[in-house]
Amino acid sequence: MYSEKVMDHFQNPRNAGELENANGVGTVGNAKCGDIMRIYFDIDDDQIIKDVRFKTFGCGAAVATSSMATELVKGKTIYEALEVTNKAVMEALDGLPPVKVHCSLLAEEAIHAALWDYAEKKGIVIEGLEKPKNDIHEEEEEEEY
Amino acid sequence: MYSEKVMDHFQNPRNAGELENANGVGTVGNAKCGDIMRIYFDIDDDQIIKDVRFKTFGCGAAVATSSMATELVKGKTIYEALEVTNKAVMEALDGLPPVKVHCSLLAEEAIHAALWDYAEKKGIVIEGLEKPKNDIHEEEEEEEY
Amino acid sequence: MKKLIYLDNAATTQVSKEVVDEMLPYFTEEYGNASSVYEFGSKNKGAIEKAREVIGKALGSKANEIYFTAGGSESDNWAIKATADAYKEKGNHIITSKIEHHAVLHTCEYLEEQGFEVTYLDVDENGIIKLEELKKAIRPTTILISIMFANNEIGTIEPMKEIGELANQNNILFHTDAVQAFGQVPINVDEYHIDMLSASAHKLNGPKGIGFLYIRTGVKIRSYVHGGAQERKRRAGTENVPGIVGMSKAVEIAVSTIEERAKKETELRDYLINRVLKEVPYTRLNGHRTKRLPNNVNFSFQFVEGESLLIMLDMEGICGSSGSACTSGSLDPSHVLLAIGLPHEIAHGSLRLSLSEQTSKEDIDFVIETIKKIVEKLRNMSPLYED
Amino acid sequence: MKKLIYLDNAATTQVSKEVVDEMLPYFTEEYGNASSVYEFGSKNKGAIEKAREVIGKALGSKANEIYFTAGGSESDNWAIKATADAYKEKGNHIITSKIEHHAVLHTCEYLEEQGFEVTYLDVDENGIIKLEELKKAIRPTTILISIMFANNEIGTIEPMKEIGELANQNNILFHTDAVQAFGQVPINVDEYHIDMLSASAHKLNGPKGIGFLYIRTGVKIRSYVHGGAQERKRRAGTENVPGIVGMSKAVEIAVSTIEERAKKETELRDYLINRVLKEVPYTRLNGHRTKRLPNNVNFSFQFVEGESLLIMLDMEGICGSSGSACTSGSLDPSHVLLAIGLPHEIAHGSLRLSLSEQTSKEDIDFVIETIKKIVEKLRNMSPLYED
Ligand SMILES: Cc1ncc(COP(=O)(O)O)c(C=O)c1O
Ligand SMILES: Cc1ncc(COP(=O)(O)O)c(C=O)c1O
Ligand code: FES
Ligand code: FES
Repeated sequence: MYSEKVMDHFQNPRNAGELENANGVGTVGNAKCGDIMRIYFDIDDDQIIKDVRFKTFGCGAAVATSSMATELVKGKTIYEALEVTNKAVMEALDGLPPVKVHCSLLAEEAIHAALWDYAEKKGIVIEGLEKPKNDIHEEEEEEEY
Repeated sequence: MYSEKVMDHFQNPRNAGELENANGVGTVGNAKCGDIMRIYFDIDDDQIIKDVRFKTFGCGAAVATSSMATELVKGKTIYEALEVTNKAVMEALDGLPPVKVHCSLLAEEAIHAALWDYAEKKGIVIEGLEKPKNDIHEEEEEEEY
Repeated sequence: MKKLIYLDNAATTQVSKEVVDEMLPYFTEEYGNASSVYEFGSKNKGAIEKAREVIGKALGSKANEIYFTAGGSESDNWAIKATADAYKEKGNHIITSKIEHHAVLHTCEYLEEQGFEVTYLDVDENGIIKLEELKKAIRPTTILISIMFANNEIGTIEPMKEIGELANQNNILFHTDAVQAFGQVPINVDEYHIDMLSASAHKLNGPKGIGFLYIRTGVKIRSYVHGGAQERKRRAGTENVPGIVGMSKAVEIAVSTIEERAKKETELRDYLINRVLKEVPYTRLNGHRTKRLPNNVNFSFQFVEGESLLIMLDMEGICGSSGSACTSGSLDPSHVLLAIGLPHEIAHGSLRLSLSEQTSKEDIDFVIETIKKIVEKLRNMSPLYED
Repeated sequence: MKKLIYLDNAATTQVSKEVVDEMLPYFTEEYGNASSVYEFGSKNKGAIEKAREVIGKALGSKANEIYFTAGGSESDNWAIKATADAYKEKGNHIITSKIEHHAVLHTCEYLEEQGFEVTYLDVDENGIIKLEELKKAIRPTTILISIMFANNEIGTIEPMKEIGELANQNNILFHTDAVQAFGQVPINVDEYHIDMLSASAHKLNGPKGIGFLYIRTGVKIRSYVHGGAQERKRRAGTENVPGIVGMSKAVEIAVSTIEERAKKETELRDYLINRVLKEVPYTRLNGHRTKRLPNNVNFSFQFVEGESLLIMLDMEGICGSSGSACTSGSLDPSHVLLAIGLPHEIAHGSLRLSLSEQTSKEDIDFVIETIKKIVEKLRNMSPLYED
């Protein structure tokens, strides 16, 4: 059901693990599916994401989007990272099955949460960044029969 | 679904046809299945059934029971003929499927009807013979779901 | 052994070898659960989706409007009961015809018990429903019109286009039991404004126990078999993958050969009809002379009873049926033949012969000669027939 | 290619070769209509009746108490909805459990909408229903108790005898969904006072799309699929003869091998359970330790998510499932695991491995080693797991 790219990132996740010296950490979860994602950023003084790690308790798509999302933000400025949407992550993975779209939202939100944490710690405001929700739960349309 | 004997009597019906010189003719029908049976008797002065014929518009079982019934009464006295029940006919045919039991009743009643006709024509009374019904319709139990 | 001349293809058909070949791997090799995560189930999932596409294409519908069922009866039950349930707020009136298959009729009778009102439309002497009556029957509370595409006993093809347009204009759902028609005559659900369509694989050289219901997107029908999330949550049950694959292949073959088959069968059909009507007196053709399925022939031989006729034909190796397949064994004369106005005793002497692609002219010649002999023999034994 | 280790036999099984061989002639040779008059249909009719006898014998029931359906889901829907309909004068209350298959649960929910009242019994931490609660739940209006014989996810076998006796004493019909148990554990319908029993062929190396409902003589259940007069007028639809014949053969084999299979599978099952519990920390066995199906194993690995686990196992050629087959693809954690008291995130990390006769010790050893590796890998990636 998953694309080859998804399977690749799932099997060989990039940037999995923790960052000891992280200065931005964000954790988000989806209460409905019970999955949780945490992202660690090491952001330098030029506001460039020098290093990134993730930990994910979640489905194949969650792991793959975590992996891809970290790849996409690595080496970027925090403002560029802000632009990395779940759509971008999905596209980079050659798509996800419809029931798995919400998993990619976790990745987007985890990035935001980590950036928020960084901003708080630094006492700065990142333009365009809203306080991330703790629980990502996109309303899915479920037909009832 | 039919026994070999039934099939034999169906394929090679004994005594099928009409009797020109019949002195007892009986016709009965079953309104539900729409089938009709007619029996012709040539009964001699000793009240012995010298000859017998039948005509049947009906299913395989109806044809076979007609044939077997005529065989069973041929050469018998009218009182012996009166004893030929549908059970006897069925047994002689090695049985009938449950839905086909009513067909054998047609044969029994056709015999009775022909005897009644004979008795009327002769102005006699045959002890134990009741006026046959025109429409043989045994109530079958039909389960409803 | 006698040659078998199988002329009961309206009841069920031989599964074609290509179909069996397609099915086989799915029994012993590709048996994994189609709704699973593992790779080993994905070939099954793919096969199911391909089948949906093949069938959708055959009907001019989208693939995801095809829902697999266990056959025509389930499809009919589902379409009618679950629509009634879903639309009961809108109304409680259903229109159908007197000549529907029992899968429709008994379902409607069941709904009557549950408080629904059902109009059973009359048909003319050829078995065609009366459009004027249909028009008059429509009420503000009518939620469903269910009229079969072609009748299983007498082969008459109903005016689908007109019915569909009427339904459409009045905003009423239109279901058709196309169990007999699908694969025999071209069907386009949009052309006929069909909202739901029932079909069964074993009528077109596919396996028994598998069928489908086409449900137009937007129709709010409920589930009928509740349970697992298969068929987009609309029909529960582990997918019958071999059955689905077999049906798909059967549909593929049927669609690609539909014209030549129809041509061949129509010719033979008409040859059989013409000769029997000419050569056997007191004989009547049931059903419309031309608006009929290419493979359907239905005669009534006066003074002759159906079962006897069938058994005698069987003794010559000819398989036919009297009344519909499922009611043989029942004593009642066919409701279809009564609906077209036949008296009981004539309805009783009916014979349905349904041809297949395999039927040859030699077969038909033999059938005609045999019918002539048997009908004469039975008539000579019949108290109704005085020559 | 990697060796395939198929451990999803609770979802569906490989059709055995003997079963396919029995079925084959009925596709292309003996295809005549079983409900017909002609001789050519009679072999089919005979095959169907023989199947009914084989299955009746397996259950200690009469042959004519077996009714063929399209599978377990239909059987469950039929048993519950049509009993409710037939006995609604007597009462409107149904008792079932929280761990039933969705074919039972969603059907009960449907009936709730229609005005019936349903009690969903709790189960203990092993998934066994609480008999005291059952006793208390019984009302004068209770018409049906439907409790599964064995659970499809965690394999727990319910106290059938006690439930049956309670039902019997209180004059309440007892239906059991034995889709998982039939063919795996001996069942006698009289011993357990079972009035209705659902089963599905594809769970015991038979074909998909065929099953049966046992209905005790005297039970006034109505039809569910209305239509033709098949199955003594109780279930319409052209008989799926190949399916029926295949199921019959599968049952025959299952019954004759039931003991040795149970012995072999139980041993392997326990070996798998014991080693994994010992060698993988933070692991829990779901379901009763001994009152469980011989082939069912269900673990929860804390800090690990089920789908990821499944995919990684799949990459090693191991087919398992997480939650029930039909709900994979759904996001909700299994209702069964929640009912036995697991918190959401642990329910999420569950793995069901269901063995077959073919499973070898080597397979299991490989599975254990693979699980150890994968669970560690996933835990290292998990934000919930801090070593
Ligand atoms: C306990 C139980 N009941 C019912 C079913 C449904 O059976 P089927 O998928 O054959 O309809 C299953 C399996 O899916 C099951 O495990
Ligand atoms: C017109 C029609 N509808 C429904 C059915 C029922 O189909 P099935 O027997 O496959 O359930 C049949 C055939 O039996 C039919 O001819
Ligand atoms: S299902 Fe929850 S993250 Fe994918
Ligand atoms: S069915 Fe009427 S006589 Fe046999």
